Amino acid sequence: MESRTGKIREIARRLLTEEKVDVVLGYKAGTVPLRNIPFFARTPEEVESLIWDSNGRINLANFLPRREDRIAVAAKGCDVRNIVNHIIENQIKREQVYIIGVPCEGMIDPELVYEREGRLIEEAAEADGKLTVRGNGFETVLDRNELLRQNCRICQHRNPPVYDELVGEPVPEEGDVSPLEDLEELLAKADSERYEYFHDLVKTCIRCYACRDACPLCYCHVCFVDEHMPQWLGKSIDPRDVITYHFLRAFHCAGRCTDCGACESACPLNIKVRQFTRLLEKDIRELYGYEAGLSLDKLPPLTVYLPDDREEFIK
Amino acid sequence: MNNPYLPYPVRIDKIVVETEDKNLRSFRLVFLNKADEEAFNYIPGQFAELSLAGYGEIPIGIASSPTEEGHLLFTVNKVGSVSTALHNMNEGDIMGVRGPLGNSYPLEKMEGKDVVIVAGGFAVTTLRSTITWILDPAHREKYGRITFAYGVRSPGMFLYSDEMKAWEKRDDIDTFLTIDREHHDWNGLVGMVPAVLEEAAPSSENAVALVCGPPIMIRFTQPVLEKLGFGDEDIILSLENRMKCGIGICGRCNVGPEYVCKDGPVFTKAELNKLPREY
Amino acid sequence: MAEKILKKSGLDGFLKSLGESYKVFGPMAEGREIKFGPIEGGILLDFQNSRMSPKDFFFPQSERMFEFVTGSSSEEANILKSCLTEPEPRLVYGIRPCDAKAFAVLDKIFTNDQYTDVYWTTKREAVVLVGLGCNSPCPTCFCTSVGCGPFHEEGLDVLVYDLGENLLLKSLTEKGGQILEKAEGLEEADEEALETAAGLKDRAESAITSVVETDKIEEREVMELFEAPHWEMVQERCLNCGVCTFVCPTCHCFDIQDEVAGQVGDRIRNWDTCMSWLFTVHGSGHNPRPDKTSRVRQRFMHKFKYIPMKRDGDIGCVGCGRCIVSCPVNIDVRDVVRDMNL
Amino acid sequence: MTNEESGGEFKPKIIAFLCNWCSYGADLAGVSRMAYPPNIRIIRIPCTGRMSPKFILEAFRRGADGVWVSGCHPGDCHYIAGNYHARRIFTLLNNFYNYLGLEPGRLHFSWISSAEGEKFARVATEVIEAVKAVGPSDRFAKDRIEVA
Repeated sequence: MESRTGKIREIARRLLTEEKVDVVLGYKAGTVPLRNIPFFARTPEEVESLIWDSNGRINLANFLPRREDRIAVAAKGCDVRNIVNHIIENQIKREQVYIIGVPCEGMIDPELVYEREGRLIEEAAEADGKLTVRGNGFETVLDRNELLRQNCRICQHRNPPVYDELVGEPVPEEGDVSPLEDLEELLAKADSERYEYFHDLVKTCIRCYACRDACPLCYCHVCFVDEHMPQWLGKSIDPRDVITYHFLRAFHCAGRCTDCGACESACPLNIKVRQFTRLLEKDIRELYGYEAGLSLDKLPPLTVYLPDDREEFIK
Repeated sequence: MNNPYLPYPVRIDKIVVETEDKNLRSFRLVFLNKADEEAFNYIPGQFAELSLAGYGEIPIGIASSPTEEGHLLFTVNKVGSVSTALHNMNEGDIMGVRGPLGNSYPLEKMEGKDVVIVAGGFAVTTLRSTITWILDPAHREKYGRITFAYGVRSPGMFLYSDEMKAWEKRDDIDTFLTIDREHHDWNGLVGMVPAVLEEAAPSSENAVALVCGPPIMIRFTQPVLEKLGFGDEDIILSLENRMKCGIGICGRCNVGPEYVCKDGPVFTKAELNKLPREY
Repeated sequence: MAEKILKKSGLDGFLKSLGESYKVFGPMAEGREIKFGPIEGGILLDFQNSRMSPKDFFFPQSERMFEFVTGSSSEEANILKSCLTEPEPRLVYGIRPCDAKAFAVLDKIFTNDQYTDVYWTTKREAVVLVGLGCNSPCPTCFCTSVGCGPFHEEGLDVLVYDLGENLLLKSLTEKGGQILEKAEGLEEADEEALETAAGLKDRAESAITSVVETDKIEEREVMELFEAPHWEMVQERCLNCGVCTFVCPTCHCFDIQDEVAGQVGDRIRNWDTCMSWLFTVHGSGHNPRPDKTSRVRQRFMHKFKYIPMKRDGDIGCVGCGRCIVSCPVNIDVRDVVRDMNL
Repeated sequence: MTNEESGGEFKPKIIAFLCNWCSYGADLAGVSRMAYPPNIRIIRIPCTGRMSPKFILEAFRRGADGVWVSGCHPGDCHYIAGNYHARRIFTLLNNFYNYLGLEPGRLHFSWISSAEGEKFARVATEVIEAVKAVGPSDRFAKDRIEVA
């Protein structure tokens, strides 16, 4: 981690000094434990604030659409996949963005840390795969690999698929994880149980739309939730409107989602909103053999078709 | 306890299609309950929330004058979902009115002064209210010269055209009606409101100017008023912003610390100079 | 003002006896969340701040304001009927002083010189708030900087000091006094208990190490603050997600929506957020707050400049730190205020 | 009160989104005197490629017991490829609805050209029977708002 920080700074400094880019986007240490800040470094002095640790949960690709400047991004595997998405979807030009690819070993889920400790953590420090957390009168050392977000645990693209420069050596990909882990069990249930499951899943939703706003895919000028003629859904916390929102949000991401987990990490109520998008991506993989953002040359599955696509459900 | 969100029920008494593009309609509303009518005490410059059950509310300036008893008049442009629904209503239908809301034109402070009234497009509504109020025999002598400049795109776009014609003929108000471009149906003034105003050159001595119109007109009218010698204290503008509650609570219409719905919509230019341009 | 001692072991009984006159609510664990719910099982005696503020007691996220029937079938069609009901008397135990102060701030907002928001006030007036002082504040707390504190009394009827074995109950209003008077099993607090309580308060206050200053914000003109360059830095990473506004105990902006199902319709008010593009957009498409900068600025200006200007200098923030904890990109209100006060 | 509770026969509400260039014209049931039950309300669309998942969701939200989308056979699209694109969206949507717990039998898709009046009548009957078998819909329907 420390060495990655050093290398990112070195690259950032060089890019800014040589005026290759106007700004370098990375992370800076946050003001609360286990959270860091998306940071835009514009001067060599500001570069000194850039860090790389296990708290880069916000997907930095989110900050790219509608930019005019030349930007370098210190991007982990999923961030790069979303940058690729943006390039394919014409949200940013390839030559406008300099990808500092960072092989990623997964990001920590603070909720897991809180679950373990059950008390307020006032400080956290990371070194050599260990996370030391301190609070009022206690100090615990935890194994960071046991604290990873679920999407990081099942991630199969830790290394950036596209980059201009790679920070350090690639990390080994997880070979034997099933991205469907828990989903198969869910899908084996009766439809009424699945219906209950998804309603329960979002019953604490407050419709803040942080999942949408943290998502790099959600860059529409006017989101369907804000449309009013016609208005597709009510604005209250009526469960039917809540599920409609999650349904359509996920569907808009179909074939584009990289399972970066930014939506879940941004949720103030820790709702597992990825359960919706994962199901769609499962189908996309199985039906169309596509995983988003792996190549600049492959078009997303919902923009193309094959004459003999499956259609056994169509009469 | 009085519920400030509860609209008074009213009946649509009369609907007039005002303009040739049919996008502006005037609605004459009559209260269902006499007590509500008595409670609805308004002053020109104020607005009300028009409430359509099932669609919502829209804040609209009151175009009638308190001197015209027995009804309220609102002229509504068809823009969003509520105004569209309103345009689809018929005479005799029931709807709601909540208000009066906001401050008003400073009619008392204006007493003893000349009044210059500058209007563009359909923003003339609350100014119609003001002029009607001032021209009322009970009030007319409290004010000096009245100059009224009103511009629209084309002759068919004037609101209240019968009244406008009547005002043109009166000698207690100097009326300048203008259209943007030459038109075969028009032999009056042609030109933008600021230019017409400059030409008319009303005196700024002991005078106030009420200005209401699209932002572009307001922008170009201000230098003309300045040139004529109007101070920022004497230029009075009416703002509009998206609103919901109308009573200074819901938080969306504020311009700096001032709520357009409650502290406004009428502000002097001097007041606005100190506020962000979030309108 | 009365100061009484209640044995901690007697708290359940005390609350149960209050249950005869009030529906009693208290802090409870619901998974990872802390929620104020009707007391049935055990309540939490010690807890950190809840993730969501308890403002929904008086200002539910979605609230039915009116109902109506549509069509032209009856005389009553399309005429709105208020859904305001006589609220049941409620008592909330364990409200934190910052949240109570937030209610006091909102009291001044939901009631202005001309209008009273009856949906807020009727519920608010029917509640007795028994607050629990904070012996160990969170690192994100900065209440002492914004006219509040871990044992702040504003907005509460009774303030409870957790002395360990015992609780010290201090009545702050007439309503609070009556409750302590009627309750059985309370003893008069002695000098020692009062001293311990004062010590707890001092210790808690000095444990709050985040300090922000707001004096210069007060002095400065609106436009000077509005045009300050630091907003650019804040907006750059802001997602405009509005989580801050949803968890905030003083954020109160709302939207009003009509919904119709068949022949029945409702006028609903929902929490809204100034971070949303839709919040201010005009029917014409013009938006007076068209970008992230203007929206994120609005939230801080509203709390730290506009509200104080309009409400006797009271800051519209109580320093609970919820937005700091929940912001996905760690926009720390303390840093923003420091920049405003530079 | 649902129809079932009232003792009457359940008459499902079915919304059919039919492509203007084929299935809409195939509805010759009246002309050719073929009978199918009158439970289907037709919405004409310019192409199945225009179908948004929002439309289908909206139909269910407004209380449709079933939804049927029908367009031109692959290869016959008036706009060359609208139905090819639609097919992928329908595949995902059909599955996704299923995953989220919509009962099987409520959502139907078909390709029917304007010459296939008979197929139209047959599929219409199939759809109605399938929806009838599932019963009145309540899972995604929104009636009066549920709030405080």
